[in-house]
Amino acid sequence: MSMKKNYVVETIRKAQLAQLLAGGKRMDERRLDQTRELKIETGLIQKANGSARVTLGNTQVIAGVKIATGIPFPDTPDKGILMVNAEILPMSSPYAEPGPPSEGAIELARVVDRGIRESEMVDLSKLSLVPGKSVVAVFVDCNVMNVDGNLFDAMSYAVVSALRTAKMKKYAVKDEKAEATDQWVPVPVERTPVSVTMARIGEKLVVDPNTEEEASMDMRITITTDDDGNICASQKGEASFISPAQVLEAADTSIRVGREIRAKIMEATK
Amino acid sequence: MSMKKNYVVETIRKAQLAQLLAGGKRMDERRLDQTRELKIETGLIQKANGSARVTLGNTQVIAGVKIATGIPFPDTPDKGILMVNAEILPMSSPYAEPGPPSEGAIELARVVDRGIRESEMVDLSKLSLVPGKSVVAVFVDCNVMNVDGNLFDAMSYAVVSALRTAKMKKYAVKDEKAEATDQWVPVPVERTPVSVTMARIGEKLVVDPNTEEEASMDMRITITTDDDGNICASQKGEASFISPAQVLEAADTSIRVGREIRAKIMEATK
Amino acid sequence: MSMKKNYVVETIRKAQLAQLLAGGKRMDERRLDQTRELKIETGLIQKANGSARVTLGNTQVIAGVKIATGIPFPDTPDKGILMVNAEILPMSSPYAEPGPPSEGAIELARVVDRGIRESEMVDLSKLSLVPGKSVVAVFVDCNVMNVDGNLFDAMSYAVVSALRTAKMKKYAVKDEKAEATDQWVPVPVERTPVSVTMARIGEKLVVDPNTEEEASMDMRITITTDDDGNICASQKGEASFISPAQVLEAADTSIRVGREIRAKIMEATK
Amino acid sequence: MEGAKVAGTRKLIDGKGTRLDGRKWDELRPISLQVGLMKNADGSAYIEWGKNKIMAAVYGPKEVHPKHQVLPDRALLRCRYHMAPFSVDDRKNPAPSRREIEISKVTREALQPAVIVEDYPRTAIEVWIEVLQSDGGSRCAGITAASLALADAGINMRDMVVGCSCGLIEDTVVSDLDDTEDKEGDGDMPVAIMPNLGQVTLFQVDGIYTREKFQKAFELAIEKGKQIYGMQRAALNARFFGGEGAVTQVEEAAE
Amino acid sequence: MEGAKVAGTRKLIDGKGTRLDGRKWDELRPISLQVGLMKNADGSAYIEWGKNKIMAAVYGPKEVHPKHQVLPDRALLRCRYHMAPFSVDDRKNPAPSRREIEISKVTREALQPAVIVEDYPRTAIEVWIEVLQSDGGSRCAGITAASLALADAGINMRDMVVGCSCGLIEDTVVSDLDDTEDKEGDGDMPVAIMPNLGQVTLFQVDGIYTREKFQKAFELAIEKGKQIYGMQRAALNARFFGGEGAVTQVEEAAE
Amino acid sequence: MEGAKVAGTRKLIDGKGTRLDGRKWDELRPISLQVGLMKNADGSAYIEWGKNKIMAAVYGPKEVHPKHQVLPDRALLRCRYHMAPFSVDDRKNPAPSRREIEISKVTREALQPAVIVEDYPRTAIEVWIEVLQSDGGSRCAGITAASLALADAGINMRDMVVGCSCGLIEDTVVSDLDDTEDKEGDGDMPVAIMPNLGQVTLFQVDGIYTREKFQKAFELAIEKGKQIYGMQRAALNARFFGGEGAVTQVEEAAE
Repeated sequence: MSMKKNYVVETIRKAQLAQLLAGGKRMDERRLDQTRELKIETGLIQKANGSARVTLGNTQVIAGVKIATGIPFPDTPDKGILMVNAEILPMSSPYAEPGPPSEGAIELARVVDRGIRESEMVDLSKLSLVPGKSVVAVFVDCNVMNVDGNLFDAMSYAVVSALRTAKMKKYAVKDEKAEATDQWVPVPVERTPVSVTMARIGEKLVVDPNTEEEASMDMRITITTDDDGNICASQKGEASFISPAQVLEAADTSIRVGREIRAKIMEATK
Repeated sequence: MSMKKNYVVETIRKAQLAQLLAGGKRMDERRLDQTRELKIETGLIQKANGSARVTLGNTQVIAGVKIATGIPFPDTPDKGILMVNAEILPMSSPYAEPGPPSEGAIELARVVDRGIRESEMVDLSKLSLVPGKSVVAVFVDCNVMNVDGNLFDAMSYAVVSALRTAKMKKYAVKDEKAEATDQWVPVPVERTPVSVTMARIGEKLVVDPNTEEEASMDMRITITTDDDGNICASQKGEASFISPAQVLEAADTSIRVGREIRAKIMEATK
Repeated sequence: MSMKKNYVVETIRKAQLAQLLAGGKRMDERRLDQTRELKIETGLIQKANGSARVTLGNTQVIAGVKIATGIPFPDTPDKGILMVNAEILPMSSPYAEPGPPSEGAIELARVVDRGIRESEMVDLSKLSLVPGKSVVAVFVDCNVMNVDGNLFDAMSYAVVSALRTAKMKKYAVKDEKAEATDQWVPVPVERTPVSVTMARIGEKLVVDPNTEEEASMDMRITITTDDDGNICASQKGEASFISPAQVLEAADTSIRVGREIRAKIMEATK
Repeated sequence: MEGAKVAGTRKLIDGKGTRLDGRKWDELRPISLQVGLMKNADGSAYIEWGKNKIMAAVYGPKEVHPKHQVLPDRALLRCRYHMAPFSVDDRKNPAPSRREIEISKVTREALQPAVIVEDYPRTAIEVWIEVLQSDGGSRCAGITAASLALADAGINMRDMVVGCSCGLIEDTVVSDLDDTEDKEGDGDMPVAIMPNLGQVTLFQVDGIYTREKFQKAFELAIEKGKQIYGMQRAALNARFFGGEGAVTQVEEAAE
Repeated sequence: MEGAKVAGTRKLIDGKGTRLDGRKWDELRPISLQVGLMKNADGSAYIEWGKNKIMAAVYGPKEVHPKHQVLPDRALLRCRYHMAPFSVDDRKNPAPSRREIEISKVTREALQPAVIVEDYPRTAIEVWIEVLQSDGGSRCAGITAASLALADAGINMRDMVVGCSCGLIEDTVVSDLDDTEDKEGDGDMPVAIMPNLGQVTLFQVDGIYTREKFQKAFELAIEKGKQIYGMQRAALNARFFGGEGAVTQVEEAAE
Repeated sequence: MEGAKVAGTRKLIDGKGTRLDGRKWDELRPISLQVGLMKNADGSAYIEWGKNKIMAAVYGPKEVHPKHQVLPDRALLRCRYHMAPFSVDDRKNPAPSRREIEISKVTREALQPAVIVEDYPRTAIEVWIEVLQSDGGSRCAGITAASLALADAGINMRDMVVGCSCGLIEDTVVSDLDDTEDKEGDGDMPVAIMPNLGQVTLFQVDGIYTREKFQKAFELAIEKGKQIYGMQRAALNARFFGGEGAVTQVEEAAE
């Protein structure tokens, strides 16, 4: 039989892990607020308008951007459409299964979407073509290729990197009809939101948890910040609580770590 | 563990129930053709065009009307659209489950819909805006909140009461385009159909069966009558038979009981 | 309990069957390249534009053609639409079940569709009405009524026969709008593709396998040929291999047997 | 059934009580029945009734899957009424509609009273009804055929079940509505009966009936059902005593 | 939540800090709570909060189906947040949306820390939240009601859970956003707390907050939650000590 | 594959037998193979073939869920061929299409003859093929990568499986059609072989072939398959003997 990572053993290690953390140490020697190695490759999918493969430790996500024209939502007739979807591929982990998106995959996609949307990363008003009738629709689909914890951040960085490097046709509007020209322009990206996810194990928050740490965590919190250090989205997860003080600590960590990550994303997508 | 109503005991009581009924008595002291207390509250959902909460004994149903413009069906280009749907909420009973509508919920919605539709309660020809292109579409959605037997009648009374009190925007048609004006008008209600459901336990028909009686019934029959005592819809249910004589008896009962119920509905929705 | 065909016994017979075949004989006395009796009845569904019931041995399939106007696919703006679907009815076999189409039913429909499409049986360019806007859409739905092996060929013959005898309204185009006239014309059929399916049992290929033979086969190959003996579609099935020489042998058999079957289809649909 | 009535500009019935297709008010459309056509099914019957063309087939008693649906004291009766995509004027989506789900339920409840399910505890009996071409009254035709298919499968039965729909056109009570009469008429009342036991197993009504016409239509449906029962019997006789492999084609005698 | 913000031409808050509905920046909308209305459920609570009208009901502890979901050492907590089709301005499709699926998940995770699930191994506890009419803050209102329903069902709990959303309108921190403020405002921060344990169990943010305003909104949400907890307690007291069958209607005292 | 052919106004192949991308009639597009990139999977391989970019990964042998699918005498081979929404020109709906379901089936049937499933009774072996970018011949590329991934997972195999599609453009037999040639050309014939056993495990045809051209295309596909097999072997060698963690990039030698 194949050798799978033994999650039972990991669960037994929980106490050990918490003890280590109390002393400020992690199994893989990282500092508590240290992320794993981040690798960003863009442009690998030529058929997409933009794409990025993000490798965060052993977690790998590929995001692809597809752009088309669409009809605006009735309540925002003069704004373009942005949609973020996620599929956790069955190849990504021994526990993933094919089929319609699980509750977890839906939360993942929505939390990443919220970070992008709420930071006003893409200026949707610049994607309006014919108010009430025609807008540019931007679809960002993500394939989770390999799971080793912290899908939220890996996917968020992939989406941000794909959008930052995406090109779309310039549209010409004539007689209330939008037609694609031959000219390529960038997607109107205004901000670079960065999501930072922390797990609580025992009493401590650790940044960018891997699978082993996630197996031992009680609580997860993701906070997205923008270029000015503003907080623009957050999501607490898992069936446990967090103290008010720890929420504020997490906010400060997310601003500090977010700044470092943003620099890496900017560098990789300039 | 929580204390649930014991349906096994109810099944054992079946003989006892039949014996009581042979003597003209019911467990809850009602006459065979007596309905439970009926309470109708309207207007509780301000965001709906009309709404009603019907409490029939311990059975409770909330109906909400939503009105929008739509495209007519190809075979009735000059008639509006009326749709009745039902969801038996998982909170309504220990046996209800979330998910797509069961066979029973589909039958429930369709039988209630049939009574409304066949009685010509709503004059659908008055809901035509631009023939073949645009009509008023009336959606009536029902939430079954608590189940204690006879969902058919409780839901039917809720739908009728919600429609009788529903208001819709008046539409102005200009250049083949329908636009809502600021004026509110009632839905064109012409008739007040009333559904009466009977259960056969042993040899007897009882009106408005509760859950305990439904657990003992062999056969269920619902007959809907209109303001003039005409019969406009019926449905026999359950895997048993009914004698021709009993069908006619049920028809007479439904006319008689329907008249009383109609008076209550008219009173509550005037 | 009902008496079902015993598939276990059939599996045990596999060696016996292979031995018989090695001597050039089949259980039902057919030659290796001999099809079962083929019966084609057309026109049985008057509400369809065309229909055919094909009985091949004890396998029975009914195909019905429905024709309507539709919107062309974006990549073929000046071509009509042809769709072939299959439902293996639960009544057709003790092993069939109601529900969405299985993997096998999808393969069946797609392989039959491919034979019709690739042979260019129907000239889709003649089904264009208003380029890019309106075309004739031809739906062929198949009901598998009884399963006794070789659904591929029975269904293919049913679809071909139904299309060869189908009539459609002639459309008049005025101001870029297509309207049906009162005149009936045939569907523009140009070719008569014939599918021939073979099963490998032991070392031998047998044409038109029945259920018993399919239970013993390792590999299935379907080859469709056109009026000129060209090969226009093929599909190998089952989790086994085929030698290159046997592929070529199957091709020659499909041309030879296809010619005989085509004559029967032409006769039945003239 | 549902779908608002089309206000017909034409008359469906003339002053002499003659209908569009030439029938009198209480006449049936032509009916033919054949038993035992399907090879794999344990029992089957094919009915043509007006333009209806319907195949019914029965499997069972057989093992119940999934197991948790087993009934310890009787057979589980399953029933599917399904329309082929090509059976109606506009192509029907193959997925079961809400209408088909409801008809499957009332059909099962119409057949079960006649099946001695207690004789087959812990088994399933499956009834598959496929409407190849649809006309008015397809549920009644399906029930009539399914009852024959159950008998053909050798399932123990208390009685046959036979259905006929009566109704109103232009306020006249008529028997056996066809598609046009169903759509443009004023009411439809499908009724199924067990003819020897004199009991009703399917009863549905739509339309607007005075109490008097309600009774007249109902009693007419029962009378017509008994008449069709004669054809059912003949079809079964032909199947079992008409020689090996014989099938039966019973045309209704002119009234 | 999602759906881009509508650029409101109107002012949501005036120079004196008065909001469109007349509230001050830190005022709550009217809230009323009733416990124990539903007959079949093991526990229930109904909340009206602004225009929100939400029923929560609890079943359990009960047997787990399907069996493979059984947890050997604790109860399985199930939670569904669902909106009635008529609860919003445009009719909502009855099938659960992605938004409802996410809210069901975070609601379950907000309630579970308060439920002593270890006391009920191998059972299921089901929480059904039905939004009959929706206004801003419906998830917090649902959690507040569900916590009461759990208590009404007699489930062992460490603490109550109470939710309140605060946020930003025109860069001012405000409490308890209504629908208009949620859609046209600048940020929404739903928070649920266990008031006695002083812990946060639901925390979501959208909008753009400086670090300072983030903290101010967050602390306001906690303060408001504690205030609503007083009403929860009163509602439970009324249910259990207010006489047989009594229900409670607690209006918030004017601030 | 399906979808009517587009009548190309351009020539796909010129008088000298040169194709739009400069290849000769029997030339392959560039292919590169890498084995063992995925961390969690038991085996994996990545292929770039023309513009195709495909990842294949294998899990197993592992326990079978649900239990009733267990095969007592051999492994259950599962296979999914799936296209990423961004892999094609117009965004693809993530739900599996009928085309993907069929390709998953024929891919499984193409791989299974090479897997010694009898060595792993009562287990499941899962093959996941994800098309990140799609070009002509993606099913053959997927099979070629999946066979490497099975070998990388250490699954016992009788032989490798390698696929190549040949076909017709403007009535000329050509090898390895790209997207444009597939859509605008006259026929496509995907073939997979077990190169050492000399057997065909995938065989599909569309187009219109004379008997002679049919044979020519088929034999060309086999010949090209054998050529690609050389690259498979080199990739495996690099994986297992090329030093720890090494991966391989094998470019086809110019012909």
